[in-house]
Amino acid sequence: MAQLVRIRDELPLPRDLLVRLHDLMVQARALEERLISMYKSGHGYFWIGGPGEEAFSVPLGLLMKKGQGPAYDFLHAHYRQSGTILALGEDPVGALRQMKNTASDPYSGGRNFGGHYSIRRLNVVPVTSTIEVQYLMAPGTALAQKRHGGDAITIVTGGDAGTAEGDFASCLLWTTRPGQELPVLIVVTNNQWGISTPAATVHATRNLSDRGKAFGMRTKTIDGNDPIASYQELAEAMAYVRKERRPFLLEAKVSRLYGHSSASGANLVAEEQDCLRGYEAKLERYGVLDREQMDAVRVRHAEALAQAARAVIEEPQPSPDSIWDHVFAPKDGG
Amino acid sequence: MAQLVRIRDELPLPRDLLVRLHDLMVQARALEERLISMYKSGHGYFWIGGPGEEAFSVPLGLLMKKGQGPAYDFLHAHYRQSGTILALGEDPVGALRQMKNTASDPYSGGRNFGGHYSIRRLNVVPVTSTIEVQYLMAPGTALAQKRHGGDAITIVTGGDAGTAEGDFASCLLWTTRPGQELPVLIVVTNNQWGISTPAATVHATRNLSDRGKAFGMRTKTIDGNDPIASYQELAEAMAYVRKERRPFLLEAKVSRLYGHSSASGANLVAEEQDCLRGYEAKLERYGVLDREQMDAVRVRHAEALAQAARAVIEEPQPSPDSIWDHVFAPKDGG
Amino acid sequence: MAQAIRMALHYAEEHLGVTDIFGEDVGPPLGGVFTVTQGLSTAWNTPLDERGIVGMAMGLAFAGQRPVAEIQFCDYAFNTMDLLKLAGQMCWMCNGDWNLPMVLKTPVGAGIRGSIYHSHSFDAVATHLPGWRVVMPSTPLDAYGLMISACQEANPVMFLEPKALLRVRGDEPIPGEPADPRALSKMIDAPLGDRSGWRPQWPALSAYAVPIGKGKVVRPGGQLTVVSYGRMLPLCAKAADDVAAEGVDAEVIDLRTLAPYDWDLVKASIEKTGRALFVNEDTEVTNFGEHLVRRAVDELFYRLLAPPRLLAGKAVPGVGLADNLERASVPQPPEIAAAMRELAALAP
Amino acid sequence: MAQAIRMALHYAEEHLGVTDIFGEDVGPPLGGVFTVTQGLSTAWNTPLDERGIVGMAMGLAFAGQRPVAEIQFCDYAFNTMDLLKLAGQMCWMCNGDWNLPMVLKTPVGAGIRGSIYHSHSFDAVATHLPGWRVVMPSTPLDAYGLMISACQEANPVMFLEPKALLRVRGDEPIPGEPADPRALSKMIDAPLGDRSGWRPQWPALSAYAVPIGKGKVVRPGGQLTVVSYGRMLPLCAKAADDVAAEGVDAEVIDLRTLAPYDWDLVKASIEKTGRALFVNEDTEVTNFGEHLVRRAVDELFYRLLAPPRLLAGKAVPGVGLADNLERASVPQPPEIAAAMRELAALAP
Ligand SMILES: Cc1ncc(C[n+]2csc(CCOP(=O)(O)OP(=O)(O)O)c2C)c(N)n1
Ligand SMILES: Cc1ncc(C[n+]2csc(CCOP(=O)(O)OP(=O)(O)O)c2C)c(N)n1
Ligand SMILES: [Mg+2]
Ligand SMILES: [Mg+2]
Repeated sequence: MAQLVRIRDELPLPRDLLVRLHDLMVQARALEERLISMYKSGHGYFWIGGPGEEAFSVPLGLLMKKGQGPAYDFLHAHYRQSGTILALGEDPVGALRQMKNTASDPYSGGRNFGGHYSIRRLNVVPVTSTIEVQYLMAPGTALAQKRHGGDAITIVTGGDAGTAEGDFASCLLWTTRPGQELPVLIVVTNNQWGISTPAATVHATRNLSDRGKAFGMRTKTIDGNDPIASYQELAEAMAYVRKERRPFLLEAKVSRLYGHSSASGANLVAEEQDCLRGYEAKLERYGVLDREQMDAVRVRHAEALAQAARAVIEEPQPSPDSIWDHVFAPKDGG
Repeated sequence: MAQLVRIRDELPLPRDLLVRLHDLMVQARALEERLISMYKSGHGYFWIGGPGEEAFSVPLGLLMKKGQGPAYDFLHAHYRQSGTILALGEDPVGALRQMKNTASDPYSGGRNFGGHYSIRRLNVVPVTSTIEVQYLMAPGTALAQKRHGGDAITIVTGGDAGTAEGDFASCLLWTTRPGQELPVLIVVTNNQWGISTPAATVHATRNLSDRGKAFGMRTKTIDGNDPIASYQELAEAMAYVRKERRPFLLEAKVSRLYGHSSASGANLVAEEQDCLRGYEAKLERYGVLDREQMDAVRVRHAEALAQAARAVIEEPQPSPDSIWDHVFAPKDGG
Repeated sequence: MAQAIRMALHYAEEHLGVTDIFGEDVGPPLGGVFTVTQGLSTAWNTPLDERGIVGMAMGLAFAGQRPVAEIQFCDYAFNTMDLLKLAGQMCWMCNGDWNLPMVLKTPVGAGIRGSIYHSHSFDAVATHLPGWRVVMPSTPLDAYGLMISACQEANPVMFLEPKALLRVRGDEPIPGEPADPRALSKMIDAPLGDRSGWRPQWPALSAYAVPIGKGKVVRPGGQLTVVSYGRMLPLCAKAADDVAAEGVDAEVIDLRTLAPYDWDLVKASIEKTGRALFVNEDTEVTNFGEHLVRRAVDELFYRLLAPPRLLAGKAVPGVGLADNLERASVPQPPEIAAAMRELAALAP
Repeated sequence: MAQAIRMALHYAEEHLGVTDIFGEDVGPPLGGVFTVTQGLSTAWNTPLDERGIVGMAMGLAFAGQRPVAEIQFCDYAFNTMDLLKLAGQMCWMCNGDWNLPMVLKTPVGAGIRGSIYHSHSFDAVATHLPGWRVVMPSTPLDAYGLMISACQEANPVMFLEPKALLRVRGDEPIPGEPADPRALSKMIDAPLGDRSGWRPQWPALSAYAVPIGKGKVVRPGGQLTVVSYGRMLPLCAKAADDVAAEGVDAEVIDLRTLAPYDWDLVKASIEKTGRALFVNEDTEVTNFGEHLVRRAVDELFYRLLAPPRLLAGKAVPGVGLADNLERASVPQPPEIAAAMRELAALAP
C-alpha cells in the first residue's frame, strides 16, 4: 500500500488520466487505421486525418469545456483532429460513416471528405478543406464568449504550412486588439510538411510560435509527441486563456505518420516518431499498464471499429434529391 | 573660408544635398497643396496624397537607382508617394493632369484617382487603391532582380493600418524563404491613422517593425519627420538590402497633414507635426538657407504649379470611346 | 437612404438582437464613410482587414450573436470571395447542423465619380454564391424594410447599398420618421467637429419589414417589362415616364431581392407584355441579367414578341474617373430610354 | 493531358522565355498534385499562400519575367479574386503603360470525387474578369497548343485544367511525342520512390500552337449546335454520337477559349441549325453559358427555331462526395443526350 502510494506520487499525471489518455490515443489511432483501410478497400474516396498527432489532439479534447453555446469551448479544427473529437466523447462510427459518405454521416450527410467534423452540440464548427480560414472565424466565437462572461475559450488548430496564409497573421492581430484581447488558444500543429514541401524550405521563422511575439502574445513551442507534456502545457495555456481572456499561441511539434493523405498513398512513414510507442514504453516503465493490457486496449478498439465499419458500409447513400436539402436554414435556424 | 569649411564639416549631409532635399520637399508640398486647391475649386473629384510625408518620401526617391528593368530599383507605392515621384525627377504636371483626369494624364489617361502613379520607364508599377496588395507583388520584382544580379532592389510602401491585411505578413514570409531571401526594402509609413481609426485602438504591436523579427529580418523604426535622419537611415537600410540581397523592414513615423483625403475635408490639421517647418528651422540654424531663400523656393514652386494647373484645366478629357483602349496589350507588350 | 439604413440598424439593435455592427471606420467617431452607422450603440471599428471582418462575422454568427458586418466598398470584398462562398455553404456542408445568421452590407456601383476602385458592382458575383440571400434596395423605405428582414434571417444576407443613392431622400417616409428632414438630421446625424459627447435621439421606429424575395411593380405598363434594381431602378422608372409620352408603355419592376428573386412577378409581367429589358450596371459578360434573360427564354420563349434584352455595364476593366469614361461604361438615362423604344418597336 | 501540359511547359522554358513555374508542391519532389510540373527545370515550391503566389506572378511579370503560376485547385483561388481583377485591370488602369505577361493555371471542375472543395468550377468568375484571356482545353493536343500560346501572350492568361481529363490520353499525338505511351512515361514521368537523382528525357518538341480565341467544330451536324468546353466537351461529343443513331444530328463545338470566345464560329453554326445547347458544369445562376444564351438571343432571335438552352451545374453550394450527389449536381451523359433530343424535337 505504501509502495503504491509512492508510485502514484511519482506519476506526472493521475493514474486514471494516464490510462484514459492511452485509451483515447489508441482509439484515435485505430480509427485512423480503420479509415485508411476502408479507403484502401474501396469504401471511401479520400482519406486525410491525424495519425501521429494523438499525443496532442487527445489531451486537447480532454481539457475542453464541453457543451453548446458561448458558455462552452469552441473548436475550429482542421482535418487532423479526430483525436480531439474522440476525446470529446464522440462515437467513432460517425467518422466511419463520413468516410463511406452515407446518408447517416452525422457531419455532412455524405457530402464532405472524412475528417471534416461538424458537431453543433459540442461547439465544433464545420471543418473546411480551405486551409487557414478557421483562424479568421475563431476571434468571432471568442468575442461572443468574452461578452458572455465565464471562462469558456475558443480553440483553433491548423498546420505549419498553412501559417503562410495571411489569415494566420489576421488571427494574431484580431485577438490582440488593445483592450479587446480575446480568449483564443491559437494552435499550430507543426509536422514540418505541407504536402510535399518541407517547412524548412519555405519558413524562416525558427519557431512558428515566435510569430505571436510582436503582438505581445504569450507563446510556446512544445513537444506534441509527448502526451504528458502536451497535457500539462495545454492545461497551463488553457488556464491562462480562461482566466486572462487573452490569446496564447501554442506550437506543437507532431508527426505525420501516414503521410499527407490518401493522395500520397496513406502508408506508414517509418522515419516519423510514433507518439503512441513512446507513450506505451513510458506507461510500462511507470507500471501503469503492461504490454498485455495495452495490447488488449488496441484489440478492443480495432475490433469494435472493424465491426462498426462492416455495418456502415451497408448503410444507404444519400439520395440524389438530397442535394437540395439545407441550402438554406429554416427561419428559426433549424 | 576656414569658417565655411568648418560649417560644412559639421553638416550632417552635404550642403547641396540638404538644399536639394529642401527644394524637393517644398515642391512636393506645393504640389499637394495645388492638388487640394484644384479639388476644392472643382477641378478634380477626389484628392489623396502625401503632405506630411515629404521628409521621408523625398529621400527615398533620391536614393533610388533610377531606370527601367531589373537592373534598376522598383517602386511599389501607395497613394501618398508624390514626394518620391518628384525626387525621381518626374515633372509634377503629370499629377495635375491626373487630378483633372485629362486625356493627357500620363499615369492613367484620366481613368484613375490622383496620386495613382504608373511610370514604366522608372520602374514605378501602377499604384492601386486596393490597400496592401503591393506587398504581394514586391517579392516578384525582387526575385527578378536577384536573378539578374547587380544591386538593384525593390521598394514597397504602405500605411500603418494596412499592415492588418494578411498581405503584409505574406511579404515578410515570401522575402525570407530560407536560401531565397529577396532584396526588398519593406516600408511602413506610420501616421497613426487608418482614415478615422487610431492605430492604437487596433494594433497591439509596439513598433510595427517588430513584425519582421520572427522572420529573422533586419528592422527599424525611424522618425520620418526628420529628412536628415530619414536620408541616413534609408541610405543604410538600402545599402544593406543592395549588398546582402535580403529584406529590411523600415517603419517611418510620419504625419498626415491634411487628413485622410478630400473625403475628410483635406484641411490642414494643426496638431500634426510639419516636417518642412522643422527642417527649415534646421537649415536656418545650419546657415544653409535663410528664410528669404526658402520663401523664394516656395513661391517659385507654387507659382510654377499654379501656372501649370491653369493650363491643365483647359486640356481635353478622354473621349468616351477610349474606354476600349488598352483592355489588352498588343502582342509585343506595347 | 443612409439614414434609413441607420434607423433600421438601430431598430435591429434594440429589438432584433443585433449585437455587433462593425467594419472599417464603422464605429465612432466617423460612423461609416457614408454615415450609415453613426450613433449606433453596437458599432465598432475593425482593423483594416476585410478577411478578418468576414471571418469575425462568421464566428459571431456561429456563437449565436447577430452580426452586421460592413465591407467599406464592395471593391474591397473580392479578397473575401472564398469566405463568402464558405458562409453560403456552411449550412449545406454540414447537412443543416449549423446556420449563419449574419448580414454583410457593402456599398456598390458607380455614380459618385469613384473611379476604378469605388465603382465596382457586386451583383454578378453575389448571385453566383449559393446559400446567400442578396438584397439591393432602390428607395430608403425599402432599404429600411429589407434591413429589418435581413436582421431576422437565419441565413447570410448580403445587403448591397447603391452608393449613389445613399444620400437620396425617399418619397415614402419611414414609419416613425419626422416629416421635416432637418428635424431628423438634427436627431440622428452626427455633428461636425468633436462628436465625443454626442448621442443620437432616435425617433420611435417600427418593425416595417420588406420580405426578402418579393419584387415590386413601381410603374405598371402593358407593352414592355423592365426589370432592374438599385441605382438603375430610378433611372429606369424615369426613362419609362419619358418614353410614355411617345406612347411606349413600360412596366417597371424593382427586383429588390436578387436571391431568391421574385420570378413569379417577373414572369407574369413578361407573359403580359411579351417584351423584357433587364438593366443593371455590372459588367455585361456573365452578368446576373443574363441569367434572367436565360430564364425568360427558357420558360417564355414562345410568348416573347421580341428578344429579351440586357442593358448593363461595358465589359471593360473598370469605371474610369473622367465623366466621359464613367458615362460610357455604365448605362445612362438616354440609353435606357433608347433601349425601351427599340424593344417596343420590334415586330414579332 | 498532364503530360501534354508538362511538355508544353518544358518547350516554353526552353524556347519561349518562361522563367518560373511555381505553386504549392509544383517543384520537386512532387511536381504538382497532378504531376503536371514534374521534371521542369524552372519549377519551384511556394509557401502555402495563394495570394502570395498570384502576387509573385504579377511582380515577376512586371519585371519582364515570364511566370506560370499554379493554384493547386481553383477552389483555393477565390481568396485571390481581387488580385486576379487587378491583373486583368493593370494594363487598362495605367492606360497601356504596363502589361502583365503571366499565366495562371489551375485545375477545375468535378469528376474525380473531389467533394466540396476539389470540384468547383471557375469559368463563371473567370469570364467576369475583363482583361484576362481564359482558355480551357478538352484534349491533350489542345492543352499543349493552348499552353504554348499562353506562354507567348502579352496579357494574363488563365489556363483552366479540367482535372478529370488530366489523366486522359488523346487521340492526336503531340508533335514529337513517341508513339508508345509507355516510352513517353519512361522518359518524362518521375519514378516512384526517391527522385533526387532523376532527370526527365524530353522528346524533341515543336511550337505547335492553338491560337487563343479559336474554337473548333469537333463533330459537324446540321440540326442543333452544342457548345461546350473542358470536361463536358467529350461528354457532349459522345452524347451527340449516341443521339445520332436516333436521327438527331448535332454539331458540337469545342470553345477552347472562353475569353475572347470564338463567336463567329458559334454564330455561324447557330445560323445553320437554328438550335443551340450550351453545356458546362459551373453552377447555373450567373453562368458564362447564360452569356452565350443572351448573345444568341440578342443577335439571332429571329433565326432561332427553338429557345437556346443551358445545361449546367445545379445552383447548390457544392458538389457532394457521394456518387449520387455528384451525379445530381453536374451534368451527366444521359441528361446531355436528353437535352439534345428535346431541343431537336421542339417545333418552331
Ligand atoms: C487554401 C488552401 N490551399 C491549398 C490547399 C491544398 N492543401 C491541402 S493540405 C495542404 C498542406 C497543408 O499543410 P499544413 O498546413 O502544414 O497542414 P498538414 O497537412 O501538414 O497538417 C495543402 C496545400 C487547401 N486545402 N487550402
Ligand atoms: C483593401 C482596401 N480596404 C479598404 C480601403 C479603403 N481605405 C482607403 S485608405 C484606408 C486607410 C488606410 O490607412 P493606412 O494603411 O494607415 O494608410 P494611410 O492612409 O494612413 O496612409 C482605407 C480603409 C482600401 N482602399 N483598400
Ligand atoms: Mg504540416
Ligand atoms: Mg495610416
